[in-house]
Amino acid sequence: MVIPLISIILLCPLAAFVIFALLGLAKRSFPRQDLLSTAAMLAALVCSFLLLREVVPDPKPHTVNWISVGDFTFSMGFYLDSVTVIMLIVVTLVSSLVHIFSIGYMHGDPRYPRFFAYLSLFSFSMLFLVVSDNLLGIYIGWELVGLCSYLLIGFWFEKDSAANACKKAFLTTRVGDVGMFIGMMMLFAKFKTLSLYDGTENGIFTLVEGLSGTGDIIWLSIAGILIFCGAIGKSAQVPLHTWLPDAMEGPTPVSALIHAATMVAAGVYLTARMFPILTDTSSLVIAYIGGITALVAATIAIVRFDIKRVLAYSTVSQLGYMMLAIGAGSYVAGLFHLTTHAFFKALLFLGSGSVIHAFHAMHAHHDEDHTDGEAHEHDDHSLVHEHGSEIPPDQDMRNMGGLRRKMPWTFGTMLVATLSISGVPFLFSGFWSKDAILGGVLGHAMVSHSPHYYILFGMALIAAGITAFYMFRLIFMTFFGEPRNQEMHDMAHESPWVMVVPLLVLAVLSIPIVNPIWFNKDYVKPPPQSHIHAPAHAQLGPDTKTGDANSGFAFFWISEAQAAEEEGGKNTEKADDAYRIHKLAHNIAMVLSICVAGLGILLSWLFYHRRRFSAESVATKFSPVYNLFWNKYYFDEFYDGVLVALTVWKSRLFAQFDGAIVDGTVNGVGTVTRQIFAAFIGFFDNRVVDGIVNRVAEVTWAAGGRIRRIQTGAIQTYLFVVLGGIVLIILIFRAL
Amino acid sequence: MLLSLMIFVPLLGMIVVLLLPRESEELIKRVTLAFTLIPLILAVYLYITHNQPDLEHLWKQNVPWIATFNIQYHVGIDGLSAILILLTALLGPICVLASWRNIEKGIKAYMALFLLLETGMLGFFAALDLFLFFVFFELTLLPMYFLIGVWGGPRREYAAIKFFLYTLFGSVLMLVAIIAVYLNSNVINGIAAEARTFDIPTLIERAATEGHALANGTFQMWVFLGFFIGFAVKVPIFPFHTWLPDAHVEAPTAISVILAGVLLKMGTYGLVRINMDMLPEGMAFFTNGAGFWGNSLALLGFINIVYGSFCALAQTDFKKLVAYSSIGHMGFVILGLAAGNEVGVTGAILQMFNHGVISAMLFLLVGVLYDRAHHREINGFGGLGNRMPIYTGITTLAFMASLGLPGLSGFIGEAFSLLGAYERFPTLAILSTIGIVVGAAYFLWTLQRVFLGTLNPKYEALPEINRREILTLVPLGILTIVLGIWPHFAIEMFSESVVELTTKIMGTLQANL
Amino acid sequence: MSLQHYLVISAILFTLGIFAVLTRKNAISILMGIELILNSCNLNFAAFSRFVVPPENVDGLIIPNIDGQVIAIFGIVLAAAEAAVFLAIILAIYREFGSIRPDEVDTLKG
Amino acid sequence: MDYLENIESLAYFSPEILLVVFAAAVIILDLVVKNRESEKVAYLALVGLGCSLVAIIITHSALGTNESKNLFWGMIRLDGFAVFFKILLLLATAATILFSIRSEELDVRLKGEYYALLLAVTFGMFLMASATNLLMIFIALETVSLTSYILAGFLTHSPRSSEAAFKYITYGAVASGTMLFGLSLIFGMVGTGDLTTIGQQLPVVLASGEVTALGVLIAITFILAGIGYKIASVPFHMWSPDVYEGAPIPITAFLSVASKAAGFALFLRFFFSGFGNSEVMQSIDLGLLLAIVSALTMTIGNLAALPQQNVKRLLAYSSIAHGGYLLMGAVLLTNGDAAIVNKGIGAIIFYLIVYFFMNLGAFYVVVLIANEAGTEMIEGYRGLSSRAPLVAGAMAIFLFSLTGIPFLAGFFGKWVLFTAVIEGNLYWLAFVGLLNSVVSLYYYARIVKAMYLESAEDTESFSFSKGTFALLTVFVVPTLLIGLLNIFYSLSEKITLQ
Repeated sequence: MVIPLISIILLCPLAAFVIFALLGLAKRSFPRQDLLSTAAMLAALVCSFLLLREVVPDPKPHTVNWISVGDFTFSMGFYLDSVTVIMLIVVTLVSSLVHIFSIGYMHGDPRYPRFFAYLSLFSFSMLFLVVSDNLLGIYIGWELVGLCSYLLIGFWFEKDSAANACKKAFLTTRVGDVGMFIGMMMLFAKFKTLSLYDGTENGIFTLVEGLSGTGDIIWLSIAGILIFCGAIGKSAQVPLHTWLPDAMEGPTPVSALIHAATMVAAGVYLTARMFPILTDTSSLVIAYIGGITALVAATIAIVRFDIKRVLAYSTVSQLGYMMLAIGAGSYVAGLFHLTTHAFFKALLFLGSGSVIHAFHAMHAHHDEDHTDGEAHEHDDHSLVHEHGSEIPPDQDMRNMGGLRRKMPWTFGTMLVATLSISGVPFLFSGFWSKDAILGGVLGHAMVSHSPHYYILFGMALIAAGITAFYMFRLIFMTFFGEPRNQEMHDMAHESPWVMVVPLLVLAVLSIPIVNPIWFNKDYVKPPPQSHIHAPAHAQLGPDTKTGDANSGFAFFWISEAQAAEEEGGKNTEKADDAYRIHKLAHNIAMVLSICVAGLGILLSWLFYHRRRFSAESVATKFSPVYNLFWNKYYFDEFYDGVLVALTVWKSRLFAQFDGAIVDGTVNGVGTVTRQIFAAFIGFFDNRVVDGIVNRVAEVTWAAGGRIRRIQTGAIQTYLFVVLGGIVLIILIFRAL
Repeated sequence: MLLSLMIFVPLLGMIVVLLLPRESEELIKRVTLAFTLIPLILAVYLYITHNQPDLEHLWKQNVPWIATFNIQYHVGIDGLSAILILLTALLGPICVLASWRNIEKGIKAYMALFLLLETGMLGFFAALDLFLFFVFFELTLLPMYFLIGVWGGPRREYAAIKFFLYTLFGSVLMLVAIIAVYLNSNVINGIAAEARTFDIPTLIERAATEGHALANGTFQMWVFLGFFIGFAVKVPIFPFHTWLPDAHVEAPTAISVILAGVLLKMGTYGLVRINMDMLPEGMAFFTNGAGFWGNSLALLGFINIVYGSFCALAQTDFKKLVAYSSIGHMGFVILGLAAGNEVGVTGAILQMFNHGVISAMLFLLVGVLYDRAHHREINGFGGLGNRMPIYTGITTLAFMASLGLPGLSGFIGEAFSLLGAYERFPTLAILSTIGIVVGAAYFLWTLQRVFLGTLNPKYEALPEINRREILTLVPLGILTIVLGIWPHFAIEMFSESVVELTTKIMGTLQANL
Repeated sequence: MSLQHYLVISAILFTLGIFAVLTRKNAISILMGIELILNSCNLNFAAFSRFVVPPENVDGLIIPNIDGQVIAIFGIVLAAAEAAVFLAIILAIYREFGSIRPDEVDTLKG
Repeated sequence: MDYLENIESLAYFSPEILLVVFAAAVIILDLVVKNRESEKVAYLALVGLGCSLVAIIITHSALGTNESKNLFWGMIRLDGFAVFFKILLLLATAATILFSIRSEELDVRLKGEYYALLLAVTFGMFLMASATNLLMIFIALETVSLTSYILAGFLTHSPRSSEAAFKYITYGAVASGTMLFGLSLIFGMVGTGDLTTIGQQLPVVLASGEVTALGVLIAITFILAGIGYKIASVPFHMWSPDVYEGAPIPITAFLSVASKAAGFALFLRFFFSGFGNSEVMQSIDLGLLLAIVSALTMTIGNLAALPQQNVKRLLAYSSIAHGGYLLMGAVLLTNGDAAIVNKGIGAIIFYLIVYFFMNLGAFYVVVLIANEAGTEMIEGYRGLSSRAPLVAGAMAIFLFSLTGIPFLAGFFGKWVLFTAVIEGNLYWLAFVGLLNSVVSLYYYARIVKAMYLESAEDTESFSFSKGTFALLTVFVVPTLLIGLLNIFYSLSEKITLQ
């Protein structure tokens, strides 16, 4: 049943897109592309649920030979384990809900059918990525989702900001992808395969176990980090995170689906999948990147006013959490957070979409303005991205306020999500997953005695507090208080049911009880870890046990008894130690996280609801810090600056080049206004390569002219040459 | 027989076209189309039957030609040539269709020359006699010179003569190498033992015989260089590449398609057929990874990739951009060939085919736009996405394929070339990935400048791509997708040849180390 | 007189001829130079024939070799023919250019 | 060595005799016919050539294959080599006569003696191709030269033509005088005029010390001046551009093909028979000398052709360059290996066949354009592709063939030459030659460019007679096909010197 089900899951959305594309070629379109795509997605959803029963403990990939040349065979195939199924469900579920939401949200858009076609293509790509059993397949899906992200961010491509954002997104992620590709090359060179699991031949995970030694293997660390580079790009980790906030130029359902729930989480999924090959070093790098991202993005989010950007930075921050979890060995916690985050963040985005939709008339109006304004700057495109564009008024929280009464459903569902992401205990899924991460990191720190992980734990904890702060800031500014922009407020209205229902479903999914899969600790298990893994783990005894300990502790409050029973029953003393340490860590983490979350919410309440403190005055008081946050740590400026600096360097270089080689012909400089290397090389091409050729031609030509001049027309000259020739020949050959 | 038929049917077509009255333009076009369709049908038949050994005799022919020099008319195919013949035959009718409306003067001469060109290309890929190989190689020059020079853009004269001179320069060196091979083809241990020959399979065999003059390492190295420069100009490999952008920019659309789609492949095909297969020792010398010379071939591939990509980034002329991107993409072919292992060579050959398809698409697309707007300045467009959605869709597909988006055919060639190259030249392979990023950059940037943003009011009334144009693009688009999903369709044709070839190359390398 | 004498005279003649051909600014003088060259050759042939080639002994009859002399005769004839053609051409030149200075006849060049 | 006595020789001498007879007949006919019908004179000359051709074939078949006869006590030799060149020269003369009939620049009233002179020059060239005695060589050379001077200056009212004749005769006289001096030195060294004897005796006297290598070098260099002037090799080439430009176009064509071919025939026979001993060659390093001369000739010819605007002059330089290519084959005479020597001779012969068609064809087009457009300059060729598409196409084929673009005859000609040269291990020379053919593309393509890529102000079509196209076809078809047929290769291989 596995293959037919997976085929249906993949083919349904693909078919929806293909139908659109084929009809498009014939200059037609399917009358109800929206329903077609949604139906396809729902079919995939059903099949995903059916797949739940098909999971077997030690699955084999289902492969076919994709390319075979001589001894080499590249196989393509599906691999279905519990993680795959969960990802499938998450993707299809969120995707279905976003489809439904979009029916309302995108209503009236001139390219309405195309939007659904793109969504379908995206869903297909994402699902393909999820089920692939090998790196090449993952990479294919990986790039395809990137393409869809590109198409969807740039869906309103008439806006220059959107056009820039989509390009930026694609390029930035591609930088990471190249790293991933290099990592793949390294693995391939070593293992001669890109399959992860044992099919007809051994996969990478088995082969990697064959590597001897207990410490780090440098090349493997590098390969791991390089593969993680792909995740840095896709999951918008520092330093390649800048594209994600810009990606908010896309329609909001896209943000919910791609840039919150699924595609950006693919990086986490990939890192988790590659867990068995991660060495200590690469784990630490991953953890640090994750930790820094979590903290940096959270601080930036504090000062945003664009509702979507707040959520975007929040997403970046949460993705950082997940990476941190995996880096700290809490594989399951990372994936758990991925799932819960997918639901509540999708909910937040859809909710914000609902708010934006409430200002829809304004939105359309604004669009027109925007178009007019941009027309003048049209020729001004450059590779240097324009960013930090003005906040559209319908997304500006400073225009909102008091929407709670106008949009009760939206408010209610978003509040659930906010509570969840803030880590408000017990009732909300976010608390559990975030706590699992915090506990996992602290536990890892305590077990391995590594100061790094203590630092990381601190960063994660601070980020958790900040998260609670800015999320409640968002809620307070949007839904509470008095309307700040009465005109807009009057126009606002609750969204139609097609949009509200998905919100409700997602709100329900943010309650932990509906996530039962995660509380059966046998269902998701970390992959077996090999010898290459952390010495810290290794001290603890048999590696598999450590993994179990991790997964067991991730859900301490629910499964403690069960876990303790099992662990205690069969584990060695060392594992018991680890178990106890982890248990302790989780307790500490839980307490601390509740405290910081509470603190954050409290501060937020004081600042933005009770207005006990003025955010502005704090901002002026700590203006350097504020500026740092406001300017997003100057990442964009840095990237632009590098380009600009290179441009300057280029001009200087050209000046010299010109003087030296083309002696004073300066007209080249004027034309060479393009980008750094590109222009330099183009120049090189014309002046040096062609130049040499032309010079040869000139010399040849000049030689012709020279010879012509000897041909004076006077016969006695000719005769002189004859005699001279004779004498010369005799003189030269006399000696020989 | 069929193979000869396929090669000479276009020539026959040329004669027929020349006999038609100049005024009946429609008839000329139709006749040309018919004469290019015949090779295509034969090529499809070839594809269907290529793995049926009992039909092999249809696809070879060997008759004596110039007995004095033991030159034979020897044509035949293996997987590698078959796939390129398929490509050539496919692009033939597409180019005729693409020339349907936009060739304004002298359609008769144009079509006649085009048919001659097709004969040259098909013959080149099928030739198994070194002399014949060279004659067909050069046969493409003349029609190309006229096709660019007469029907090209404003600087066509310069472009045409530049193309001509560069290629001729390269082939001169190749000619010396060919003569050297011929003269040494009968010497074993210093004794002239058998008849001299130009027969490529025989030469390959002799070059692998211990003690044969052809098997001498130094000899192979020099001859390799001669052949290499000849082919390098055609590929083109840095620094012999500057004819390419000029030729492309000035050439009419269909000719650009042929140029990028097939003519560049002649260079790389030659590298495989002669430099790798016949001169493994020479190949080993330039790819053994030791010192400068041992890395030189891979280095050239790397330079091509990076250089071509960055140059493309600098362009504001749509067509020039595509032209430079071709240089970059051919770099992957060189890199894959330099790797010499199964993965790398498979990638390189796939890339040859796929680049042929994709660049053909790109040039056709540029042509479509040029026919409407009469300029190619990228910055002069904007917002066409709304005005021409189908065109935009197809262009996006072509761009994505070209920038190596997985799932489309461009990716596999690039990826395999790199995977293969990494095993042998890790640093260069890693550095070459810069090309992937830059490739994405210039294509996306172009996409943005041409299709995204607000519509340039000048082009409010730009008509959408028409059916004939779609018809030229669809087969290529389908190939791009199908081969992206299931490259096996192409690979199965040449995998045996690749295994044979790489076994030889790797064996030689190991023996040398 | 030995062979050397003839050769020296011939060489002097040849050199004088060449000198005249190279330096004289009159076509007629050039023609005379050419005649000198040809005559030096004739002298050479005759002298070599006389001194170098041994006479042939046919049945006791000593027949001196006259090959060189024959060539010299032919040389004289051809020189005369050449002079005739040359003078005819000089006439044509004079008609077209109004001068027989060789350096003024230089419209064809480059 | 057996010689045929004079009377016996006459039978084998019939082709030459027929030429002389018809030359006289032409003069007589010219007195009889009216000016308007002067074409009749040309046809009589053609008939004469035809008769001579028949005679050549008959004498050749009487000779038998691979046989040779020494006529007139060894003055000339009749062998396959001579027969080949005679046929080639005869055909070149026939072509020249046909060109002349159509050429409008030639003065109709004087045509009678013109054709007689053409027959006479052909006679002289026949002698050049077969002379084996120093005396005969000199006579043949002078016969050809004297008649050529007159032909070059045949346009009596054209200053250019007169100037050409003046330069030609001055240069020619000095060159042949110098050569005669060289010949006299050789005669003095061995005491005989017979080439074969010279070939046998020279190493002997050289070995005995009677003669120094320097003496031989001086003699050979002097002789080279005469022969080099005939084949226009550097540094004895300078007359040719001026003469070619000034002479009537058919005569230019004739000089560039026939005169050059005859020169090579003489060159080959002279060096093969007279110096065909490798000791002599090595004592003065003749191989290197010839190789350098060859390289310089083609390089200077090609480079000087680059800036030319006058097509005739351009083709003059190009023909210098082709002389350089041909000399590469001659260099192989100095190779010790007889097989390679024969390859060199075969290559030259093959190249001459090819060159005959492509160069004469090109000159024929020049004649046609000069008639119609009244100019020899490249500008006159603008837009020819639309004004006279067939002629333009033919010209393009000739020019690309001259460049050596594959599948055209010129390529195969070069192929044969370069193969031979490389086989003689002269890689550098082959390389220089090949680079030169790349350079040559540039100026040939300039004409093609003018014809095809540029448009004329005047777009009126030219009209040509059917005969014109027929004659053009005679040159185009071989230019397309020669290389593709084995017959010419085997022919050129069979023709050897003994």
